[in-house]
Amino acid sequence: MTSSKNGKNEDNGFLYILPILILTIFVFILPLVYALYISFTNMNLFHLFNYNIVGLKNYAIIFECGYFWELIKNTLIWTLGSLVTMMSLGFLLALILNQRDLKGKSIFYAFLILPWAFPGFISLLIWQGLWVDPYGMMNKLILPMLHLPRINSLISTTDAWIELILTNDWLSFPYFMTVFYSSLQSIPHELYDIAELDGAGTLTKFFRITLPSLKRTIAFVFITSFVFTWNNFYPIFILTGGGPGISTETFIVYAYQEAFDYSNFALASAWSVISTIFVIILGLIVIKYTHILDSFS
Amino acid sequence: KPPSSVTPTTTPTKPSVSGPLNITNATDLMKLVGLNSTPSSPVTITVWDSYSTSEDQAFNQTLAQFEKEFPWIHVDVTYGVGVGCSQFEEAAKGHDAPIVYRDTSNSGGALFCAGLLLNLSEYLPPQVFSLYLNCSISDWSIGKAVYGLPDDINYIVMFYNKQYVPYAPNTTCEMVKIAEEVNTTDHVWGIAYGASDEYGYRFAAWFAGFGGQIFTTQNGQVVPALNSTAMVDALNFWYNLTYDLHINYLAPSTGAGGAEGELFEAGKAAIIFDGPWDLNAYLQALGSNLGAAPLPVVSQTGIRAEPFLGATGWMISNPSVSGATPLQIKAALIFILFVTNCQSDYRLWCVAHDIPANKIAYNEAMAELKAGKLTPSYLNQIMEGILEQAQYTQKFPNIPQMAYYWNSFHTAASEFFAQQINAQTAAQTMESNFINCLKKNGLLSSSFEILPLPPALIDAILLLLSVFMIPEIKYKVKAL
Amino acid sequence: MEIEKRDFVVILGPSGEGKTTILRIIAGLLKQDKGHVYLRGKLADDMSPKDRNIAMVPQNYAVYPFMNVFDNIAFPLKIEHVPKEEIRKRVLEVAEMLKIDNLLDRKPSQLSGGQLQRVAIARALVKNADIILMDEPLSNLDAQVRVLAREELKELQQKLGPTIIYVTHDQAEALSLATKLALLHDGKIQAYGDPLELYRQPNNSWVASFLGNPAMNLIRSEIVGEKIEFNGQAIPLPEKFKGIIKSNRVILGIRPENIEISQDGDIEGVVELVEELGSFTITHVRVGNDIIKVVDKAFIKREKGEKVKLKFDYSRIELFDAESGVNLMIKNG
Amino acid sequence: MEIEKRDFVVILGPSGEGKTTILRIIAGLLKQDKGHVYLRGKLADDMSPKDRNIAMVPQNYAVYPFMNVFDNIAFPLKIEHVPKEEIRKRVLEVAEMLKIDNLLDRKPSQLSGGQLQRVAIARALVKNADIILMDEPLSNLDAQVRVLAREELKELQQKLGPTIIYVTHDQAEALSLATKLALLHDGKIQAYGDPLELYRQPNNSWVASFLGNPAMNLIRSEIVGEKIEFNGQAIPLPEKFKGIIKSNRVILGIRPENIEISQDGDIEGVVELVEELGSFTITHVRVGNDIIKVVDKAFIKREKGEKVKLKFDYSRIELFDAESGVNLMIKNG
Amino acid sequence: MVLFSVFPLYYIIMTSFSNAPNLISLDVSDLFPKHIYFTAYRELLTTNYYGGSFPLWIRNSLILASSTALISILLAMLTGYALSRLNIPAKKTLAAFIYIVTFFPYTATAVPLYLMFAKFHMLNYIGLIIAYTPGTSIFAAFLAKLAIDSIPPSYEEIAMVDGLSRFQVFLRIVMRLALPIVALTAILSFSGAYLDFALAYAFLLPHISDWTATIGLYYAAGLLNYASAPAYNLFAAGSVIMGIPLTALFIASQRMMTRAYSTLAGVK
Ligand SMILES: Nc1ncnc2c1ncn2[C@@H]1O[C@H](COP(=O)(O)OP(=O)(O)OP(=O)(O)O)[C@@H](O)[C@H]1O
Ligand SMILES: Nc1ncnc2c1ncn2[C@@H]1O[C@H](COP(=O)(O)OP(=O)(O)OP(=O)(O)O)[C@@H](O)[C@H]1O
Ligand SMILES: [Mg+2]
Ligand SMILES: [Mg+2]
Repeated sequence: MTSSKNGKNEDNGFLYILPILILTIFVFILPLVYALYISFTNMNLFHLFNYNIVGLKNYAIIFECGYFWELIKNTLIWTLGSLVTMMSLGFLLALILNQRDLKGKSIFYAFLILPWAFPGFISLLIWQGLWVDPYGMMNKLILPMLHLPRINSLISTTDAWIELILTNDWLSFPYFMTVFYSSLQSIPHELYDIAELDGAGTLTKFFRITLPSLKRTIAFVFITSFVFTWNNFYPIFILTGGGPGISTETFIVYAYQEAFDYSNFALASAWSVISTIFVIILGLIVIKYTHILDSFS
Repeated sequence: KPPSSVTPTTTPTKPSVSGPLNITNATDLMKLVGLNSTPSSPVTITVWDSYSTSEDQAFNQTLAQFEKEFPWIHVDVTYGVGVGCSQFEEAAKGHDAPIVYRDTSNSGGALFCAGLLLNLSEYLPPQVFSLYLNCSISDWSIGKAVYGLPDDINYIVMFYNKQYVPYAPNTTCEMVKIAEEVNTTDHVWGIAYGASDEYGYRFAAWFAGFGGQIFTTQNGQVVPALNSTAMVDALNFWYNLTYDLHINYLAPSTGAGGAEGELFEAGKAAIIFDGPWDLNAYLQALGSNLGAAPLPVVSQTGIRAEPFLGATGWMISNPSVSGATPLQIKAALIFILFVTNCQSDYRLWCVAHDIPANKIAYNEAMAELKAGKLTPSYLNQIMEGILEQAQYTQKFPNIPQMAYYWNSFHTAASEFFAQQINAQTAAQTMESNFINCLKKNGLLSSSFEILPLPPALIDAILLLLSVFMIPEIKYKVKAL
Repeated sequence: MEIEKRDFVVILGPSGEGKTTILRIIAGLLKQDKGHVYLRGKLADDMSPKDRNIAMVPQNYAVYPFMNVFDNIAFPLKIEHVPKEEIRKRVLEVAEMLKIDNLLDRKPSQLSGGQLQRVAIARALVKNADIILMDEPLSNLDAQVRVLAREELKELQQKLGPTIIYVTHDQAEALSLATKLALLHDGKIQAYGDPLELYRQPNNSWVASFLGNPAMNLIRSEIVGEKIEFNGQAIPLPEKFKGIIKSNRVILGIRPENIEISQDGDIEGVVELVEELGSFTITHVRVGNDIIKVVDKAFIKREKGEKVKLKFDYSRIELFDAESGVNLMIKNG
Repeated sequence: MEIEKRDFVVILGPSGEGKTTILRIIAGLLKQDKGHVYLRGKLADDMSPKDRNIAMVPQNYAVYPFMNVFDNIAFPLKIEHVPKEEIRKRVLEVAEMLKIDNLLDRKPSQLSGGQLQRVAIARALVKNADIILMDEPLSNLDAQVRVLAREELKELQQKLGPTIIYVTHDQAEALSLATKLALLHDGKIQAYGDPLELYRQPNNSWVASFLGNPAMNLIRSEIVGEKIEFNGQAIPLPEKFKGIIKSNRVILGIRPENIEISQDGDIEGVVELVEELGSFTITHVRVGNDIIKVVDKAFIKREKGEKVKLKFDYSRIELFDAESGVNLMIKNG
Repeated sequence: MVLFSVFPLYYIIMTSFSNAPNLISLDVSDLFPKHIYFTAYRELLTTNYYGGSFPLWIRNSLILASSTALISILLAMLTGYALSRLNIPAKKTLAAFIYIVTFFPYTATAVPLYLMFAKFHMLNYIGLIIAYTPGTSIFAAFLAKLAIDSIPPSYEEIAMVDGLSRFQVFLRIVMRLALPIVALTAILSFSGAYLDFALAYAFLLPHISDWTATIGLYYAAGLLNYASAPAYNLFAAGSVIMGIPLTALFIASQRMMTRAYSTLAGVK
């Protein structure tokens, strides 16, 4: 901080940041520009080399096909539903782990981060099996044990969402738990002492101290995870395939399908571009609203 | 749609062969592709192999033999290529496609129409194609063009557990009766068919059984024909079995690796529909209790449920995407002829129970079956059942339009089986989805017009791209 | 340890001795292992912190970084659901008193250490609690600012009159603020009482060595007849000790400011080091194996190695038991 | 500002005045805007830090937490690729000298502040650099420990004789350590010279107000004839100023220890606050609108409100220009 | 909750010790198998797949993932260091820019990326590493920036006075002091590269001996080709083997990880 303000370092800081800039341009920007270009053409399997510029036709198709708003809705359900639940879950666990008198903390923690440490591709298949109605252990064992109704994603959209979001929660909660646990530990306990003296109860302390203290953490993980979840399609792909109908299909799943099932690269690019614009807009709103990048000035 | 975009760099010189074709030895094979002597310098061909692990065992024996007989051809094999053509397309776009590629006729058809494959009938005498089962060659032809040499044929059949099913049902009525019986007496599922999970491959058989067909021709244009009573009936038939009679388990995942197969293997379902590729898994689980038979006749219509007959096969990329020299093309031709010859095909049958597409190999297999030579002996009856199905199959529509069938079907069917729409709506939705897809992809005349794009924007993008050196775009920049 | 109302009790002790711990026990944030806490005459062991009506200024101020100054000060009132109007009034009042009423909109990150400290104090005052605990509130400040802040604090306490329990490890602070001083060491309160009395007549040698800067000179000596002998030197045993002393081996304590370097001194030594601190000079004089420090207001240049004579102010001599360290005067008198 | 070899230069100034910045410029970690740095007689402006052969003890010690004490001390030598054997020898030597040879295997987290400081000093010494920069090395220590450490440091410098440039904002430290004192304020060196001289005769009013604890009393006054008048009081103009003074408006400066409360004083005031600090007492006396502080060694209990008379030691009075703050004696004499 | 997190993993392990290629078990009693078979492990570890083998692929993956981790660490820390300590024109804009760039979805960039890398003949390990690193690095750079902010600059300065250049200081001191972030970056980028399938498959397909463990496992277990029933027990065994180094890494750096994010909450 100090030295940067003095501003008279002998080294040029730009040199340090150059590698990442070059890589970023190479791996993100150029492909995206290319994708943007493709989205204005009719490149597909049949026009792999001889494609033409077709203007905004692909975008017109997207808006006219009628799926657009349905997919937006689904993507938001998927993203927000996953995020809210897994952040809450992670937070809750972090709070539990953060209790000063908890014994065997590190063992608990080790068990709890396992889902994160294990290859996700197999976990998803296992979850697919666990959800099979009525044979999978979720439906056979666990839900009945908790006196909850069974879940069948084949016959109910709600069930499908529950299945998807719960599975995604399982995959991601260790990450949030770690982040929140990490941040919780850095809150000085004096803040709580004072509040306790002033007569604050557990809830007051949580809402007035813990939450505001973690505001920046929450904002940071929220935005990165928001983007990640928005762009993450493997769980949907493997668990429901977007069904029933297209009721759990998201933007990205659809774009993926367009690109890899139909080989319509132009249309897929258009979908991706729209999706990207969406996340960037939402992202910018969050960034502006939470001032998350302020500490980088 | 003719392959307009890419034209072969060399005009093929098709050698004419008179008299009976003999391709059993190396010199004959070389003559067949117009080589009179062993080329002086060795040549390498790249091969993308999409066999499964067990099939690869047979393939590698064939490969070893090939390299012995053609020491001047080095084969650079890429294992583990998935079927479905996306990988190949990307490589082709990067002018990095393999010279030889193996995939389903479905994918092959699309690639051929896109101009990425050679028309083999321009390179090989017609006699060559008669070496293969007619059904398999027609699966690999569009019009007069043959775009690949098949190495197996496949379709689904009915597998059943003899413990519960006394005889193979010949009609749907019998099937339902047996299933009800199984349900009440043995308390296991009569049938496990996850109609909502599938993308229409297996359903096509029932659709045909109810009298439907996927495409019709209108004004010379191929158009979908899913919105028909046949579709409504077929959907309702399975709905009835599932939700009214409760004899079908609507499995969320299909095949031996899915819930369907799991139930069948565990003896909790009596009948399933699956292809011979999963045979090993079922044999392992059920042994002599396993039975196989053709799909039944649909009692309502008296028509047999006819599954798609598909064939996988070997194709050769257009040199413009693989960069192959004429000599490499010749070597590639020799290679695909070799790996689909009777010996190689028979080997696949022996090792992986692939149904041969090569006539001689097929006949050999049939003869073996008739003589009951397979071990264990119950396998004879099973294979017989499987092969019998071959008579009752429908040609796979390997036209480009077909690519858009699967998701259109799936979306509507899954909604239907989730009881969210009725059969009529499902059939309508399927069709309209299908038509929309075709329109979006330019395979049906559509209302989408080219919308203008601000020229400044294009200029800006192109300028950016030209900096980053994709030559074809550079070329476009000049053209503008 | 009893604390009178309106007292300004300072707890002084080296780092890590449990000063913060004591405050937290008083506040009810920690349960003590043994002993009891009485507040306003009532046993408070089982009272929850919020029922104790205590305010606290913790070591690092614990000003909530995510609230502005106003909200920070208003926080205790908000928790008590005091009406908005009243909160506003009381916060403004306190803020004016502490001269931070122009900072109310700022975030803590925009405040200096001194301002932060005032916010923390304002937050403690606004509750109108009659007991305020302060944990090294000035330790993060500059030496210069610290002195000013110390004075302000003193005035404030005199004006408002709460009981303050104040933790520090800075002596000057302790002596200047305390009306009662508690010295903490080895987990025990070594001394408790009027600060100047403790300074003048430390009740044991640890207190003597701890209190005062420079600290009291402590010299192992022996009582031989009517003399105190150390390092081959001898001084007469002051009158007040006569008849009291039972043991032979004692520790002689004398404050550096009670020694003079003067020709008519009776102890000989050699100057070892001279520290000139402006308003006074500390001269380290070697006497045998002991170093005796002398504080001198005068500016007399002395060189290292110079031979000098020391004159003790006998009336200010303290004697401690060589084993237990207890002040012999207090023990026996 | 010139620094002699073997000098112990202390730079004193309030927080945020650029003390650390100066050290960093000397070390070559920052480029100065203007002015030049000469090291050992040579212009060093373009030398990189490692070529300057300087050692440094930064503000927070910067002892690497991930190395043990030995590795920390050995670090500068390892960078210079000194042979292992030699490293071992030199580290042990320095560690013994600083009495931390028994800590060599410990991690910094297991050390106390005082020990950490020694490690940081050892690391600076091991390089055998003849210039050592120290940035408030004692500021994190307990008051008690600080005094001890200060003394050790002084002895060490006398023994080894490097040139030390030492930054602090603690006056007592500055006065006790420095052979040369530099006072920093407003981005300028306000004074540079012998610490006691600066103390006795500050060259401007800022220096006067900064140096000394409690600081010099500064009173706006007027010269009327042969008298200095302030707040309705008047004292005779000391002999030494006669003939020098041109301006009327001056600031009168007198150190608290040069005032006595005594019956025969000629200035009348009212006691406002009494701070008893053990070895001395600070009495704040209100004289008109000014508060005059008096330091007293004696223990005379005084009450707030008591009327007292002050007696100035006229020989110790300094006068500063009311506008520029410059010491009139120095300016003109 | 612990049960919830461990149960599916128990399932995987049980599947890997089964000799049937099934994934779902139909009865609760299946959860406690009567026999434990090592067939899947034996097959996976001993089979030679025409020039590739699972141990070889694991080795490839470890090399790939470790290199990715190393470079990601370097990049992340360099960037974080620059953002924190050095003077860069338009720093905030630049930071926001590289941050937003990571929002781009894989579907948008996959095909162009492949084509570009094909163009530059970089469909190999180097290309993969280049493609993997920026995402994690950018994310980690932001945490690194905050972490470095909270490290007093005197640690670096003293080392510079002692004779290190700024870059050496960065390598030897800053990286060491920001160890939690280094560990976190290592873990995130390591597991990202180690578990990736899509990009690795596109880049490394041609030569079986170059494959990574994921490609190999998909192939060996028959998941690449729907013309055969997948051997889930093999797949499970493979993922257990793959999971071991990863889990070890996670548990070993547990303490680091729980510290890595603390700077985010840190009082500014
Ligand atoms: N009498 C005691 N009984 C039990 N634990 C004690 C006692 N004294 C000190 N401790 C322990 O010592 C540690 C340090 O105590 P504490 O923080 O109160 O010291 P402190 O005097 O406030 O130090 P500092 O001056 O550095 O703030 C605490 O962990 C505390 O548990
Ligand atoms: N003369 C000056 N020229 C340029 N910048 C200055 C000057 N003096 C101070 N500064 C700036 O003031 C800030 C504080 O300076 P520095 O850290 O050196 O203060 P300090 O005296 O060491 O304070 P502390 O006592 O708190 O350590 C730095 O950011 C520095 O850039
Ligand atoms: Mg404390
Ligand atoms: Mg400083």
